[in-house]
Amino acid sequence: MKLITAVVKPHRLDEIKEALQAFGVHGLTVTEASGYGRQRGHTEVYRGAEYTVDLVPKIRIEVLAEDDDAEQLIDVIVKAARTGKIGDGKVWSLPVETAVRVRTGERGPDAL
Amino acid sequence: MKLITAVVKPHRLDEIKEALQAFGVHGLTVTEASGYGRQRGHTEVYRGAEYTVDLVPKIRIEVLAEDDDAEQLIDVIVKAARTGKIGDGKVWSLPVETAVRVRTGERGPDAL
Amino acid sequence: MKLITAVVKPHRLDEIKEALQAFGVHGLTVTEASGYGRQRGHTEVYRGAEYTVDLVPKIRIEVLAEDDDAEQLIDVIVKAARTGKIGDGKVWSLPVETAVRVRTGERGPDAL
Amino acid sequence: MNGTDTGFVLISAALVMVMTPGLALFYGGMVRAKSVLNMLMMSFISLGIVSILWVLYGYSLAFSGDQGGFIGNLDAIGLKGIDAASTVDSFVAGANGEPHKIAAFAFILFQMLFAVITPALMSGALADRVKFGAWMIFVALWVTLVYFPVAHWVWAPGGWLFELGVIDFAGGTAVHINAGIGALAAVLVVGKRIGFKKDPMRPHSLPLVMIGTALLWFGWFGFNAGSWLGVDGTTARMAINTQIATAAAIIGWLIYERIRHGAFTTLGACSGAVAGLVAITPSGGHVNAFGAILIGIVAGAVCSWAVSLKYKLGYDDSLDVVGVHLVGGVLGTLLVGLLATDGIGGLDQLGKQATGAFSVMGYTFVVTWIIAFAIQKTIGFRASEEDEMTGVDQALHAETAYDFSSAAGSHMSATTSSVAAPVSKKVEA
Amino acid sequence: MNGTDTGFVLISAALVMVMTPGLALFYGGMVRAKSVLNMLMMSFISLGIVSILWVLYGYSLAFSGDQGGFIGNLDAIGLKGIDAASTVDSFVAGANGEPHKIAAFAFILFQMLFAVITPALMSGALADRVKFGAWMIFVALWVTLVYFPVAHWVWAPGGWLFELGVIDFAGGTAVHINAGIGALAAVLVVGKRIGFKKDPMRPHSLPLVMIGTALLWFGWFGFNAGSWLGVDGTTARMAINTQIATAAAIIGWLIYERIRHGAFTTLGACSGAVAGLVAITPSGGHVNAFGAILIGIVAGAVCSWAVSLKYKLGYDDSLDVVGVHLVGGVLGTLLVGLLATDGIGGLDQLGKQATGAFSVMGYTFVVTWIIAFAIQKTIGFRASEEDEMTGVDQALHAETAYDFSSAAGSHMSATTSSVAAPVSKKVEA
Amino acid sequence: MNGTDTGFVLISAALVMVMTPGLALFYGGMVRAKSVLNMLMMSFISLGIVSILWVLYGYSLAFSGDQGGFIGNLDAIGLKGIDAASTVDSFVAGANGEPHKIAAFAFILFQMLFAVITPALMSGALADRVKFGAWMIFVALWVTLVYFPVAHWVWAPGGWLFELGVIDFAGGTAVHINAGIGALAAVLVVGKRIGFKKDPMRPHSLPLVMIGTALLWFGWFGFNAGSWLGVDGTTARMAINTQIATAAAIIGWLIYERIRHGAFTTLGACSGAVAGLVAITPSGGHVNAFGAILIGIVAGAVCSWAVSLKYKLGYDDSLDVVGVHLVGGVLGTLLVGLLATDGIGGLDQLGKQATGAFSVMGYTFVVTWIIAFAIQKTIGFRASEEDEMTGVDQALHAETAYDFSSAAGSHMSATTSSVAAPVSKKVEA
Ligand SMILES: Nc1ncnc2c1ncn2[C@@H]1O[C@H](COP(=O)(O)OP(=O)(O)O)[C@@H](O)[C@H]1O
Ligand SMILES: Nc1ncnc2c1ncn2[C@@H]1O[C@H](COP(=O)(O)OP(=O)(O)O)[C@@H](O)[C@H]1O
Ligand SMILES: Nc1ncnc2c1ncn2[C@@H]1O[C@H](COP(=O)(O)OP(=O)(O)O)[C@@H](O)[C@H]1O
Repeated sequence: MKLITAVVKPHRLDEIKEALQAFGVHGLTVTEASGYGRQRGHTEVYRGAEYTVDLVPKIRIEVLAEDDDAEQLIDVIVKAARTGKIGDGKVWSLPVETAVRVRTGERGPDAL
Repeated sequence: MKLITAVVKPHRLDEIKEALQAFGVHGLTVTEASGYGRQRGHTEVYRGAEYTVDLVPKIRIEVLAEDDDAEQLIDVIVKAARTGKIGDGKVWSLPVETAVRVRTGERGPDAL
Repeated sequence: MKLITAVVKPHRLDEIKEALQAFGVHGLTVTEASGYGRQRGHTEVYRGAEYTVDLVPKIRIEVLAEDDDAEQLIDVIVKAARTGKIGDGKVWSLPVETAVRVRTGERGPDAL
Repeated sequence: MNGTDTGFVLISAALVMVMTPGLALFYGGMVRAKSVLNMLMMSFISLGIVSILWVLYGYSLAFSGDQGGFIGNLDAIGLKGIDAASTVDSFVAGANGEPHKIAAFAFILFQMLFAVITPALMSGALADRVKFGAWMIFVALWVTLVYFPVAHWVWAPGGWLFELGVIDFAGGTAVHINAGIGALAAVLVVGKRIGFKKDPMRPHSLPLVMIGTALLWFGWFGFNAGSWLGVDGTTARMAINTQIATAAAIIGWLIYERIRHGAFTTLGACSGAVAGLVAITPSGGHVNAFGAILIGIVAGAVCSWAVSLKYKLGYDDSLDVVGVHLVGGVLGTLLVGLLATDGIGGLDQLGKQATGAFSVMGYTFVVTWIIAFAIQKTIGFRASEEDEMTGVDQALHAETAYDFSSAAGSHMSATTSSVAAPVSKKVEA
Repeated sequence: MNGTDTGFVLISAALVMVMTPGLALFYGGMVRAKSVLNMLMMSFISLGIVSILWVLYGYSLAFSGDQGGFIGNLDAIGLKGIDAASTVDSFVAGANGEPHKIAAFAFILFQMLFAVITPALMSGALADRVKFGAWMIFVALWVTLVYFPVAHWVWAPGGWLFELGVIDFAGGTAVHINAGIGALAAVLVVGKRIGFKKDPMRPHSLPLVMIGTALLWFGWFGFNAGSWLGVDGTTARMAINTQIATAAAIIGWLIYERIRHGAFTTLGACSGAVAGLVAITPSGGHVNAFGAILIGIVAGAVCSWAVSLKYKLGYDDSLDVVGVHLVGGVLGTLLVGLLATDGIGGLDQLGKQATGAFSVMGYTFVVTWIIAFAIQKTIGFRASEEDEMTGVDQALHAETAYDFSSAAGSHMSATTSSVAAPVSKKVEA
Repeated sequence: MNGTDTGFVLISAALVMVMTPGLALFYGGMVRAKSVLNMLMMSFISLGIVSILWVLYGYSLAFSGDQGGFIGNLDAIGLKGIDAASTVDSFVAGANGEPHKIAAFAFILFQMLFAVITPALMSGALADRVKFGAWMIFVALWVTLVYFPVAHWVWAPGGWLFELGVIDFAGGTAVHINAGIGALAAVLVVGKRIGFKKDPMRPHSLPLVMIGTALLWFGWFGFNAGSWLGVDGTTARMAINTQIATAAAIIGWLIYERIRHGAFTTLGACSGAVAGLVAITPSGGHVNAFGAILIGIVAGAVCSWAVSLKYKLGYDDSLDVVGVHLVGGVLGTLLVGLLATDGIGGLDQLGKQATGAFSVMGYTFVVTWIIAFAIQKTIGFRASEEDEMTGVDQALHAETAYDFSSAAGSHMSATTSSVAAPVSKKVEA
């Protein structure tokens, strides 16, 4: 199995979720994150003190996928997340050794 | 070494921590997360506008473990996290290449 | 490629970012986390009820790196994160199978 | 000069002052975290702009003399000729039947704060999406061309609605109908938020909404009871009816909501309170306890229904200024025509009330639309799509409302460079 | 009718009004983020329900006539026979010794708000775990069967404690002891929160607690000083003693806490303030500055100790209504018996005070227990275990208190479907 | 005793009371999330400490008699000899030219709250880094050695600045200049926050700042208008000028900020409001509307500039007590010298005003520096580096301001053990 992680723009979450649904993936885990990269941050001013904020809000999505689906899933996510502007983010996949569904103890593909 | 990640119901954190302690694991890292899956979300109403919220609060626990302990640890976590109801979550493990304790620079099992 | 994850003290973020910049890495992803380990927590009191809080605020940094840079990068991060006191945290690396830049679809090292 | 009445009006003025920040918080809690500061500022800035314009010429246009029933004159421009010894008449009369006198400054201050809150009320309709500079200009034009005349019509001797005998105890027509219809016109010009009816736009902090509600309700006692410009039994009646109608409207809103949507919500309770306060504003001095209960229940239930209209009709009145202030204001203004005691109420009075309500609606809609359109076509009213997506707080005000990042350190990289060059002027407000 | 006194009571009423939302915020800050809205609503709804019941029959039962010292009559039902010209006596007397007259509506409004806040005070004891519909019924029954009679006993001419000569300047017995003991009875019926004494239940927002404290303290000047129903030197004495005792109670609480638990806490300072306000409520009109300091210090320190009793004795009075309002109320009520100046204080008066305190405790405990038990056995008082675990905000009110999700977009998938079918009626409040 | 004037002062006192928690919230919103509670407490505790000291000896030292123009006597220690029938003179005069009498307790309470807020104002300068126990001692010493004498100088008959004819209607010199310069002295002793000019220290909650601003502004009507100790046309003038200048200062601050930094900020609007309130405090009773506008605009713009000075000059006045209260206070105090109407204003008066401002600055700077230095050298004023890094809330108050952790459960492992041993005394406040 693979763990696909995507760090993307927050407002793309809905599109990604729908695209995954359409593909047949019905579970994912989301965390709030901040990213640093090419996309520039912004400046804030408080009583004349100017702050450069260079972290940009992102969300981080994790999806466990069967080996065979992984590549296609990555494409699905990339497509759904894309706006074409700098800061669209990254998607990467890691090899998973074991995956278990807590409720039943099922392992491997059955755990999804 | 392995990295065991568990995405589980928030109120199971204490049980999991105690179970890990009992097993002899004394460190872990926690992040707040939201999950999407079989467990249904809920509906909210604001001035007559109804929102379906389908993300459910979860916590995400990471534990670095020695290779030999990994399988057992997974079982320990799964047992402690289980409530038997839909939405109990997933546990998975990944192969780790290097692990370092920042304070000392120790690597591998000594880093834990 | 590798995914390097560092769980460190929050106020070291700036140093780490600068050290990575100096090394030539221009992107990273940050999440807020809480850690449990040797570092002791603290006690709070609310109307005579005393709470032991044993999770400590941490940040979790992820950096995708080319295979050849990985070891050196780990050292750079460890150095920048170190205060020498208990609770400095851990750094680990995982093998990455694929990495994609969402905006362009570039894969592998080009995705960074 | 009557000290008691002057003192009461001064304290009432302080209470009315706190309504505008209260409104800011009420609205601020309802928007998303990315535009709360802009929302706060849209209300709050009215305290800055309108107070000054009121002193410069607003008071004079509204209350000094009369020209054709439509507007005052310029004799009191810059408060010319008014000093600490000047007085105006209270509605309270002495034993001899003569009206009590109160300090003119107290009256001017009290009325100033009515002028302040009225445009602030409109701001909720435009949440999340207008340029702040344009909003400031809008406020200045709107009070000048809309509020000052309408206040004259309704409250100044000589004003045509005043002379007609329209009852508007504390501002149902001049304040709430006026703001509600103005909001509708502005919304039609400015257009919908990106994602309206599609994206979730739930309130980011209901406790903040509750804080705002508390300050509004509290201040409203000054708004309503203070409008009698002194203390007698009518003042007390207005005060108790304010409480009764507000309570009833909470109940009315919640019952409707429970039946229609299945839950008693906090936002509903707060909204109901405001709807009740709006509806009792024109009417509370002239109805008995049952009248107040009726007005409250009706206002609560009807406004609870009315806030959903925007989804059906497709105008994006973001925080329901139309649904609450226009609808509630009209209800209160018409109902007092029917329910007024002391032999005033009846179909005849109802006709007058309707005349007042609809003429203000007509005038204000047209003039507001023109103002908003003119701004839109010249400097632009609406923020850029990118700024709206990012959030107007960051884009226009160069601020973030909250930073709860972990106690032990910020996750932000920032450099304080106050002595360095100002930020790029791209920040456009 | 005396304008000064009427005006003072009206403004005091506005101040007392703001105490109930203030209390809502004070309590709301103390619960976990998953039940803050429910907590706000439990207090706030009292403004809706009790204001109406007061007008319908509460005022009449409490203050119109007397039947056997126990309850009033129904002559003033629906405020029958009362109009803007009606008056009641102030405690302030004119030069001729005659009491000043104030507008009856002012008095009725002022007293209405006392009736409103008393059940709201109890809500803190039941945080996180009761059905909202059941709570509304509880409030309605409780004010009818408990508050209206007890208010009659203590404050109405003819009421048996009034005639006995019990001192209860502004409501130590009728409000605080009453609410405190009622809370205890209700808690014993409803039971403990899941996880009591085991799970962490720390306040989710202490700044919110501070906001609530500010509004409570502010409003309490109206509550205490306004109870004299007019302005003279006694009013001023009550006001200054209110400040003195509150200050002293902050110090008392903090010192106890520092010694016992090692830190000066913010929650302690706020709690101490409330304890002082409670204790000075019955007593502040009759003690001198040293008396006020003493009452404050004692109330602060003793309540600081008393809030831990629930862990020892095992009743889950979630936000310490017993520890603060019952204990503080009893302390103030008894201490004024000893410390009252002007020759009133002494063992004899102490006996009367104790009679008042304990008879109310007995009556209210029993009746409240019966009401709560009846509700529990019929429609059910307690929320389901699942709803309590999920959080009553989401489960009962279909809302979430906060959404701070990243400025640039929501992490929620939601569809606005206000024109669609109402949500499933499974949402049970 | 005049009921109207006494009532007005009592209500004004309640308004002034709420300013201190308002200030706490205003400051609390501006600090980082790890020290908000400490900030709240530093202001709030002044209500506890100073109220008591005022009753014990502060009032007597400030207002009872005079010794050499410098200080009062001890005749009224513990409010000896004062009862509900005692009176003091209002500035309001009856038809016969005799001053009205108000209840002495009302005056003492009103002035008490001035003494309370003045040290609280200083706390913002020391945010994030002082020991709470040391701060409490500092407050007690500072009011005793600085505030009580200076209040005597300015406001008590016999006080040397009073006799000189310095105009300080409501406390520009005694309150704002005094607190501002005291803050500067304290800051110079205590030193900079770790990370000053390097780390981001942005406000953690601007809505909280807005709530604080609302309460401050509201309460300031009591502060300013109440200072006339009764109601007449001058009271009304003070009230309206308070509003006008505050409005103008918002505009002034925002314009400066827009030009210099490119954005209209919320923090700027709130800060401007406070700057305007500060500047109109000494002056508002003696200027006309244009004077008020001028004072406001100037105060807004100049303070907006002045808050950046600390970065240039290198003193860490964390929340700009110097930039707002000292600068604003001096501006108002001097400008009224020039702009006062009724033939008072002019170069001569300007000289008196300058004498008042600079003598207080000199005295207070020196005495405050000595107090702070003495504390620093004995028990230590500054928190440990570790506590400052961790956050003083957790380290000194054993609390966390917020816990928004996911509704469905806490992420904290905690054990409630209130019946167990107290926490280790390492928690040092
Ligand atoms: N080397 C990296 N490791 C981990 N995350 C990265 C890395 N580089 C970028 N990211 C993440 O991707 C986001 C987008 O990157 P950025 O360089 O701004 O734009 P783009 O990917 O479009 O070139 C960043 O905000 C960050 O969260
Ligand atoms: N494919 C997946 N990849 C990553 N996380 C998942 C996946 N499926 C489910 N999850 C996580 O597991 C949680 C529980 O899943 P759910 O399907 O609701 O119940 P269960 O695991 O009991 O069948 C989800 O909320 C989500 O956080
Ligand atoms: N086995 C582990 N797996 C994952 N994270 C861990 C593990 N042990 C420690 N950590 C993380 O590292 C942080 C520091 O660990 P700690 O034991 O307190 O200090 P140190 O690493 O200096 O010995 C913890 O707060 C936690 O976030």
